[in-house]
Amino acid sequence: MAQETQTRIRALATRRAFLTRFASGIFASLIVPAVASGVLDQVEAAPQEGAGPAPMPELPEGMNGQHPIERMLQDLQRALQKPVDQRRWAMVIDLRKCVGCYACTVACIAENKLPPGIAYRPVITETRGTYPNVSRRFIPRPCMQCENPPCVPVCPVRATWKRPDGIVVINYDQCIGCRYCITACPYAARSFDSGYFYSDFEGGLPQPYESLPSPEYGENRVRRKDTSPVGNVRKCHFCLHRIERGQLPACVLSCMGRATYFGDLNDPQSLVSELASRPNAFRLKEELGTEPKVFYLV
Amino acid sequence: MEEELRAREGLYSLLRALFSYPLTYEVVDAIKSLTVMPDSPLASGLEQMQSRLQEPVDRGALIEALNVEMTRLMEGPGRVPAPPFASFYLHGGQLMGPAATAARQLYLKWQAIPETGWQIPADHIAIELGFLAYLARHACEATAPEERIRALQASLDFLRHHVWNWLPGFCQALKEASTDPFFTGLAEFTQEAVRLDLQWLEELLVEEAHRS
Amino acid sequence: MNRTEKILWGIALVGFLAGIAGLIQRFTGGHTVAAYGTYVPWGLWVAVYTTLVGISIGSFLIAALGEGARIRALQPLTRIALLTAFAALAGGLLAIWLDLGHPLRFWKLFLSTNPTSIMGWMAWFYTAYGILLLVLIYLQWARPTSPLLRLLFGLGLALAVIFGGAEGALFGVVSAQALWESALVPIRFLIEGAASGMALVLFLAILLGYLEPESGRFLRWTLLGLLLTVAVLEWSEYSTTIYAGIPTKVESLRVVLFGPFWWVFWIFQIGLGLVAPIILLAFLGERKVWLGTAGGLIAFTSLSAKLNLVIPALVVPELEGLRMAFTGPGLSFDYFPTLSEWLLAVWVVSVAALIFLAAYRLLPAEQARHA
Amino acid sequence: MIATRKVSRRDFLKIAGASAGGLAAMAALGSGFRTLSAHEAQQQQEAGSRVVYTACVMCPAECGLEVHVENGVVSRIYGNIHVPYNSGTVCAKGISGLQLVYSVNRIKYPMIRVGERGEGRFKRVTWEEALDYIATKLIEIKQKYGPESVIMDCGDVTDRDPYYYLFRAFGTPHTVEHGSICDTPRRHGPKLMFGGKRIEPDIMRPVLVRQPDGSLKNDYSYRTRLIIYVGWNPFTATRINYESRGTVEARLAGARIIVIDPAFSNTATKADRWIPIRPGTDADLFAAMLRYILENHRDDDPFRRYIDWSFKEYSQGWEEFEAAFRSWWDKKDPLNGLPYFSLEWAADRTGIDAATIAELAHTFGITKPAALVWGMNGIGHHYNGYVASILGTALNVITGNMEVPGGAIDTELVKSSKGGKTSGGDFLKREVTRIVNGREVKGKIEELHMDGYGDWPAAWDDVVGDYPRRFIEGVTLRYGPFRGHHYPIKAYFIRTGNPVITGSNTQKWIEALTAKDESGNYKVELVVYIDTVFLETGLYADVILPEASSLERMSLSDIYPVHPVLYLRDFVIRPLYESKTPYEICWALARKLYEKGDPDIQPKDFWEKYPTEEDFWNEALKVAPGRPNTGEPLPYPNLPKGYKLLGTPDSLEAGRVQIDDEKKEIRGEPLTVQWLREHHGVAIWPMSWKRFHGGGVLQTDSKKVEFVWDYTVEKDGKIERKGRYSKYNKLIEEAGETPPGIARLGWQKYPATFYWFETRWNPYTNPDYAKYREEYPFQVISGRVHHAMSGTQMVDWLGRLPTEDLWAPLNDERIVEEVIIGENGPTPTGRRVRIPRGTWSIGVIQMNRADGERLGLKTGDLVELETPQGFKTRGKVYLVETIRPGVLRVPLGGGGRFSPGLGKTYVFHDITPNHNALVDPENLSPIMGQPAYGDVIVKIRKIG
Repeated sequence: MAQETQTRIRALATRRAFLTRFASGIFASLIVPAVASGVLDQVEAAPQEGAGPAPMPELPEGMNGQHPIERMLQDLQRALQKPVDQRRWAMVIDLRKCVGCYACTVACIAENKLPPGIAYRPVITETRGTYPNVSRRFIPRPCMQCENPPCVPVCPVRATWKRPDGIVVINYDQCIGCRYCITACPYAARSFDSGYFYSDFEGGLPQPYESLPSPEYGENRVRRKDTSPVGNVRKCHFCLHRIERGQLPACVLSCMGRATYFGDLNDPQSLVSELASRPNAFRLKEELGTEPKVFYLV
Repeated sequence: MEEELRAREGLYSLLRALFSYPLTYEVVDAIKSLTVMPDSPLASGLEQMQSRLQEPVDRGALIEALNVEMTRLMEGPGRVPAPPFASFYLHGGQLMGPAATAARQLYLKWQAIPETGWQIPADHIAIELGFLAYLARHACEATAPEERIRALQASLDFLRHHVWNWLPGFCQALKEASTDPFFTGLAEFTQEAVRLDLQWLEELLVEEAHRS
Repeated sequence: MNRTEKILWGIALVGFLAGIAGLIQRFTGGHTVAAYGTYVPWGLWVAVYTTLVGISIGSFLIAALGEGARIRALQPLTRIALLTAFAALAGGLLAIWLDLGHPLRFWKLFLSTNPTSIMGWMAWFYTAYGILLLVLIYLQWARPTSPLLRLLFGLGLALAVIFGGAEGALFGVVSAQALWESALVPIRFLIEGAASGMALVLFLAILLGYLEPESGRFLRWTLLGLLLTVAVLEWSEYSTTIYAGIPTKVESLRVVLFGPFWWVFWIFQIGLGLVAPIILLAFLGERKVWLGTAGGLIAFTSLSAKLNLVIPALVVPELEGLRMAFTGPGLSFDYFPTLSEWLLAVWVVSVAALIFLAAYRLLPAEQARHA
Repeated sequence: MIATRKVSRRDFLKIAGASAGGLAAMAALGSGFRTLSAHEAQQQQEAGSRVVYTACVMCPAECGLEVHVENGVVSRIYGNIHVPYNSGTVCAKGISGLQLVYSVNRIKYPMIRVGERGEGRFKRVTWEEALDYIATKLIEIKQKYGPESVIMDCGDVTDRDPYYYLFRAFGTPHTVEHGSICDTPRRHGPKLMFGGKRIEPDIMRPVLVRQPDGSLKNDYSYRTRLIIYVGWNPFTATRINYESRGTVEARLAGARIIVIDPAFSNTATKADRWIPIRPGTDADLFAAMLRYILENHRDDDPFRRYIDWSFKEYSQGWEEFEAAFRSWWDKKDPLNGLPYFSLEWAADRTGIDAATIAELAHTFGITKPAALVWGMNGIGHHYNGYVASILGTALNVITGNMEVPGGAIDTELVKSSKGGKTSGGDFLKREVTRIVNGREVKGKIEELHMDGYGDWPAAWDDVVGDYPRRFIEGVTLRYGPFRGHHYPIKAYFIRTGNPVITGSNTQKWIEALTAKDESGNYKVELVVYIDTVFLETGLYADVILPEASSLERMSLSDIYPVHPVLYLRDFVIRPLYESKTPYEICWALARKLYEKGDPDIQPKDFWEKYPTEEDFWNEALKVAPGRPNTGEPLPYPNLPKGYKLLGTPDSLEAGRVQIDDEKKEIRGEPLTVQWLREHHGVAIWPMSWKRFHGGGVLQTDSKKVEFVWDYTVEKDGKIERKGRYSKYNKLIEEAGETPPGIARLGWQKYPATFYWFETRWNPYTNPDYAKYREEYPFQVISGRVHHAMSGTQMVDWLGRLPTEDLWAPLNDERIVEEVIIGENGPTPTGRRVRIPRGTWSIGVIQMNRADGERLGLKTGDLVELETPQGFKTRGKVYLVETIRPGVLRVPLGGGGRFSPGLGKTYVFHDITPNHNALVDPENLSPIMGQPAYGDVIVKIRKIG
């Protein structure tokens, strides 16, 4: 009997591995509705949130590697196989494709459960010329995740730092809310959470979607008055909680013009490496020496 | 047959109670009152438990001591030697993992909710065993044979695909972590009881499938 | 308690009580009661803090120069200067403490100081300076003859100069804000602080009626010198900036000079804070009443210079177009303090005044001249 | 039977060695579980986290969504990557759906009016009471006036089938949707010539294509070389989701993009060229292009070989069309004295110089594949948009761009079918009797239709813009068996629509809804408003019913992909408050009507036939995809060509089909809701091109592209009238009466081929209006604010974004008392909310900077616009370089919003412009009655 048990467990382990290949990622939770019918077979298949790279999500058949989302997901998988200090996350935004729809702005707000007054990724509209010779560009502005982030050294309490993979993060429990880093950022990419709620403008009662925990930094905080992140500085973190699970940042997924790309700059085969090295790539305020890891294509 | 079904319900109710903190006089008395044949696979475990309960100490002190040991083993604070949660064994040491979610979904599918609500993760050993008791009761009370089979089949699936994947690991951990005969006995008793039931259900349902 | 003192107590108490409303709002409404936010992260409270710290340094300089550098003309003012320095420091720290997003986490400044952050350093400077002030106050009153005094005053003088400059460096190193990023900012902070603190001590000494003519003369010319230096610094800063024409910096200056709050610059900072006192000091400074007026003007308008440094830099968008990109509370480049912010500022200043007045009551400021 | 038989295996007790009684007694210790009711269990289930594939309805683009639910709350909305239409993308508005679902301004309960219409005073009632009220009234109206006195208007969004089904069963032919107040003129060309509706560029990628080796692969290649968008702004009015990514990708792959629009739209930002045309002159431009192409085409010169004559293989009547077109060339325009359709003539009218027009025509003629695409804000909104859409369709056809890879596709013809019997079309065929002029007449229900047999026989989408007149005057049928029959309109059901703001002139609608008869009763006796959000029309309703939001209901989406794609709208969460799904509402009302003895509502048609919601939608899926197996590459090479395909993609692929040679049908396994759920919510059948050849997907009488619309053919020795207009012309000839719309043009009946008439309220092209040129110097056009269409402006996130110089944070500071939709309609809560200056986007009037400076205006100034008829509206001007001088652009439905259900948008209704306040209510375009929103001229006055 004992031996039989062992065999069974082993068999299940294999089966588990097999099933997990099909699960997870962005589309992972797909299987959850099925749990109700198939029940515990899926238990094993469900992804382990936050526990290392998740396998490739399920994608439509016949993509032939041509769908940029598919390619980026593969890039992400490869990067997640490496130790964290060998990854260098970067974003490329093709301004020729940005149609000015603000999907990224709102997708980010919804993903990170941002309160009124905070947008990690606003889209700047820049209009030039006089009638009839006019031009207009839309410039989404996430955090640049600078190689030399000016916001980091000024923090008096070491609440913000650059991770080995290049993402500048904030420890909400450490941040005292002095806002020095906001003044230090040349891109205005940091926001102060003053403590507003949608309910302040919408009927006075907490809105259901703002009572949900924010997935930021995998901490699942429920935002409440007077507790972090209220009173903290907040910023775009490339949806760190998503990329660590093998998912693309919210803005990349939603983008209507497919103008935003994400991946590992250290991987010469990645889509972002390819795009960022194009001659038409530039970065904002290069003269400041901040070395942003957000590249724009024109 | 009816008898057996009722016995299963009793068995799982007992097991549930044994893993529900704190232990009560009621459950202690229940263990004391239980008898099995000497050659039963359950005998060794039961004997150990009973031996501990027979110790000539004050009733209150005994139960106090058992609860202290149970706290150390399974309740905390901090890291405990034998975490009583399926996720811990199935999902690389984490708690509240996917198993908890899926277990919860399963209970709800059977329109069952733990009396403790969802405060305690749904993959706690006591809750899973309690659910088996719940299904056993369902099987007992079912008037339609198909319904009875459905409940038994669900018990079997739950045991085979889930509980049995982690329970031996847990019992092992419990056994290794304690010197108290009550808990080493409990570990043995539980593992054997569940194994027996799994075996019994398999045989029963295979036969049933064969017949129909 | 003389009449002047009673009036001062009255004003401070009224300010304190009125300001409590602001304090209550700050604690019930958090930061939603304030107009600062994401694009303009620092506002009135930060300006009040820098002003009060500047005043503290300035007043401390009187004591330190008098006792440490043995400038006899200043020695009669040592005690009042120390009390002023302490009260202003307390007020300044209170202002910045209430400005923090999480005031209760202030201890992290000490337990996890970031060595690369000037603000991290400042926390230690303040502590050292605050302790020094307390020790000096103790010694000054309890052991006025202690030989330690001179040593500590000397040390304090060095500390005050470094620390006054560092306060300015807090802004001067921020390359993202064109208006701040300048080598002149630390020096301006030091000089402006010296002027405002000395002026306040001068004003208080005259008001409380024990200014000695010798001290008055000394301070008159010192202040005049400092003000002229400020004028030169501001002129060189503004003229070179406008000539060089770095867009964001010029834009900030445009806001200062001709923006919606042009009057803060022209009337308060330049008119009442610089030109009027220079005239008074240069031509009418022999009479106590004008000397005191000049001191009062410099001290009380010192906030305008700080407001004109802190806010105009921030109201210029880092990236043009952000103004319209997304809107919401805190996402505005227009800043004007809310009533709550004003009330809290009044409360903080009143607390500083009350500390001063209480100390002044408990510890006699008159002292024997050195032999 | 385990319960009874004796078991032969070792029994449990024996192997356990325990005594039965002993163990059984342990049951007293309990399982620690309690049993929930099914309902409770369901609720608990939903409290978990999961992902549901569904379809959006924040706008009619209806993208496929992947919605995340946490603890029973919708937490995030992403695009469904399995739906090729949006391929995983989702717009700001789609994501904001979650704020709409949880909006405090949702209608939460059924309500019945207590004050006068328009006052907005209601009381909460139970569903029972509300349905009772409606059913009683409906039966009374039916008995008194006939069921044709009832209009069921399904408004602006989809999922209309249950309503159509119920009301058609009830017996009214008036089941309508928003089409005719949207853009019917622009659909007219494709409808006449293809039987389709909407020409779009072939830039939906990926498309699933059959490979030479027989496999199916997703194709990502963009073959388009040129797209000309005329008054079409897909980036903002994202009706066609894939045109956002498709346009920019095609451009990077080498396509030229030209945008012709008076305003520099978001789409224009990505164009190689922006041509700011004078509003209302698109037909003039197209005519000049066609003339240029016809005059300059040379078969033997590769640089001027514009026409691809192969179009003649699948078309008929080109010669007649061309002759009619050419017949205008020698005529002189009375306004400028130039020959019609010449370059100079067009230059004078359009404000585009002749060389540019010539270049445009040449470029379009020579560049292949190309697509000429026009949109709702331009051609759809002008009195003569029909002419433009016919010319545009002809241009696409003769240049050989229809149905070629990278060319133009009429998406209406190739998308999957859905609905089938669930639309209730069968009910319309029932025979009824009416007394007309004292004579008993028999006919079909559909022949009682107020448009088809009344004033607008060619209006295949019903004339909602003309309803206010009908509400007051009633309906007189002019054609068909019931000619002479007069009936009033007594009940108006409006569901997810807001005609008070979007259905022609606002004031006119209000008058019609509040008009009373001599005895002081409302002329329209019953107005029922069914929606999730509380919009202006709701203020005039007698009964308000809360409909489930798009995330709380089920139905199907198939919006304009270039090949058959169908996806499921599924339940994401349970309907909040007391709202019900359309199916639930209709079935409940049907039961009520049945209980009250309505003879037309029978259980066998309703709950007995479709007992669950899923049954109903499974019925609707039976006709999918319903398109022929045609084109190159053939979608299913192993199945007979030209036969109609039915069934799931996998069954067709695997050949699990029945082939019916008689009906020419291939029937695979029928598509079901369950199948869709198991396949990421979407069914995708393969793409092919050249689907016009040999009949293919064309739905004209001749199964060819038709350039003539009233012609005769001889069949079996009998002469038959064919062509889309012939049906109407027959009615006209039989009755001897011309419909008023075309009588206004001086026509007797519908022309058989190319026709031309001028737009109205345009002083630059119509001599009758030239006199207004000086006094009313501005033409007003509308713009679609994608973020904030009529029904979604209360959404916080969308109010914080600007759009296209039409929707900008120009609000002043206000402290307002909050109003929310409570049990008794809009209710002040007593809370005061501060809205700081510049933090909330409002509708503004886009104006050229030079115009503004000339008038001494600056951005933010409040102005009043006034038309020659005295219609007025006011708003803030926004001075920009991005619009043609002399043109003002105002968001449609973006201002003057007086329903408190719009939250912060409502607050600023006094400083935002309502475009429809300016629209001439009589200016309904002549053929289909579309309100001519784009033909408005004004003078401007500063008021603050």
